[in-house]
Amino acid sequence: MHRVQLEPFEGPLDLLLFFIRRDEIDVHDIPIARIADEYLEAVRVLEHVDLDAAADFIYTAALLIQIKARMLMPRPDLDDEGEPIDPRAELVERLLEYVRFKEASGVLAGRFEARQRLWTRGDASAERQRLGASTEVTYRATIFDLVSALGGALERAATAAPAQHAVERESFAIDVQRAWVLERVREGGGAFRQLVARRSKAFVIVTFLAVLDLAQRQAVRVVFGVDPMDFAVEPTEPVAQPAGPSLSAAA
Amino acid sequence: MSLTADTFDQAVEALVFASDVALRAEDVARVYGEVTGAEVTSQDVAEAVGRINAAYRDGGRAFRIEQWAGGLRLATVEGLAPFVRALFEKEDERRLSRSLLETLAVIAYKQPVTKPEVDHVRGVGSDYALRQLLERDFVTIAGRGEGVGRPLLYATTDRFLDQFGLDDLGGLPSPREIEEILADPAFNKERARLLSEMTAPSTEATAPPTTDSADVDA
Amino acid sequence: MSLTADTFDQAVEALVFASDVALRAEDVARVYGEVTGAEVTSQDVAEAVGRINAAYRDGGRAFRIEQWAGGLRLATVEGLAPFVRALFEKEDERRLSRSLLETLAVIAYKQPVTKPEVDHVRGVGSDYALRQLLERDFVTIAGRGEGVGRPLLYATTDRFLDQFGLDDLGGLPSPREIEEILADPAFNKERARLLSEMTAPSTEATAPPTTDSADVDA
Repeated sequence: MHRVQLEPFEGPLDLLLFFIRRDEIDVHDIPIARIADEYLEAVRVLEHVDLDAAADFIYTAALLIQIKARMLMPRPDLDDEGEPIDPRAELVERLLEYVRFKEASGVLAGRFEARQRLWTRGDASAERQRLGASTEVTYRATIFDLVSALGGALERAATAAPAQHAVERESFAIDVQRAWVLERVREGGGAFRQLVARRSKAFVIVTFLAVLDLAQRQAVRVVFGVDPMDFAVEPTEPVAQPAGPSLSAAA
Repeated sequence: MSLTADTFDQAVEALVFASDVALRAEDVARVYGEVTGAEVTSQDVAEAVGRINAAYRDGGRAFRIEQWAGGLRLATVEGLAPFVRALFEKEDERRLSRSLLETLAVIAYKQPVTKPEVDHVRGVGSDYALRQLLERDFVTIAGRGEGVGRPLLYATTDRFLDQFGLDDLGGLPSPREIEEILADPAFNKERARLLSEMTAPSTEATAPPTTDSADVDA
Repeated sequence: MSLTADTFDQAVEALVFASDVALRAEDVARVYGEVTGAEVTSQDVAEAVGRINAAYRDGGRAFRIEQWAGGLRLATVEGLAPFVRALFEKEDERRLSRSLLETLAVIAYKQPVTKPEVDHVRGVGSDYALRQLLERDFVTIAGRGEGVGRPLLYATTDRFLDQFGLDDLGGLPSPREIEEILADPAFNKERARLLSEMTAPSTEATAPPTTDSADVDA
């Protein structure tokens, strides 16, 4: 998702609004023919910048051209009361609604800015620690949290356990990989990516879980460096010593 | 510590101080009651907050107890922002892109609202913005609508209120009249510049680089 | 705001107040220097802290700036601990860890479901999470399944619906909506398959051999 380059305009309505304001046009009497041409030209420019994002604008361009055509028709459509329908009416209504929310977003932005100049307690959670309350990393749970958690679980399951590779998966058990990691760490450890280079996805996942497990038991040290996508696995000081009894077999 | 009126104020202060979310006056009263056995009301808490804030003001303290998202929260006073900002440097969290703000505005004023409704008002798909707002906990799923397929409804969160310094949704500013907005000459000069640069780079004089902030004050 | 001695004290107070970590006096002095251009030392900071703490004591404030191993940090005075502790005990109930949420999500969508099935979807053992969910009354035992050994079946409770603001289980986002909410380009076929497998009527427990039941991300 890279909606960066089209940024001067939040969308097709925003672009349309821009023309209207720039030319100080009465929004209730938009010179559709002229605006449609100009709009189309702007969309062509946008297409060069970002074709994907331009798609949103093309729909409105088409709408403008359609309204332009209808305005050229000799006999206008009539409404229920026999009054001629202004082909622009619906668009104008949408535009005005959009203006309201655009304005509101500006006001909200101001409030947000003002609020961001105030800072709340930074280490409030330290009180929790100091008083021996729960230190578990916790989340306030909403349905979104629930769905995100599910997404995470599925991602792990999908990459770790594709059904057709059942045999391969079995060969990478966490306890086996723990031993493998400890072996590598005794040799000096290194960047995780390096350690698992050219290995299968299943191997990488299970090894990663093994590293997490070992780090939790403080049998290895995980060090984050400059590369946010990687970390180093190193011996704990002084010498890697298996922490739990369950690890003695691996040592 | 003996239970004097002072102790009540201190307890209120300690609770608001220790909490990392806005704390409702009822909760303060309840916790105080549980610990001491004394009966106190939200009103008592509100009065204590008044006394504490007065003491902060008189003593030149760096913070006040604010009332946000229906709860009490300690926050620094405005003038000290430059110092705190310099300490943290990371500004990213404290910025919202225009598309996030626009999407948030539609949800805030129209809630509960479905995604198609938001898309319709904005004229563009809001998936990305919506996802960001959910992730930043400004917006949450609030149930399902009545229509075909019972679409999910979105609404703002307490964190939204907190981060926008609002006590409740009634505090949302009412937008100006349409005509007034349209006539405002301050509207987006910056974007006029950007468009002319895009379409005819050579003709227009180059304005100094500006940020989104022009839009923000509009 | 003019730069008086008061401002310095206020800046020190604001920085210690807003910091996420215990703040070293050198850092406070550096930040203050960066913002104002004034030269201040750790000693100046220490003196400001002394003045602030004296004002706290005289004003009967609920907290002090403490100098601990890591640096300066605001903390409530000892006598008020019972209030703060009582508050935290209440708060914890409203919170769920990631592993609990994951387990809860799988049960919510796949119910009634056996533990091996939950483990299979999550890729890790769920004993601990399941126990916690039972304890918190988000999940209950709904009978026994058909397969070998007639494993226990788990399902969500009314309290779960209540806590997540759902009228009934039909309110849960559908697989298509999840995809929309997560708006995740990495939401690949494999995950879609798992989802549809999950939301299809639950069949036989098809647990793969799991070799390690450590709840890795607990």
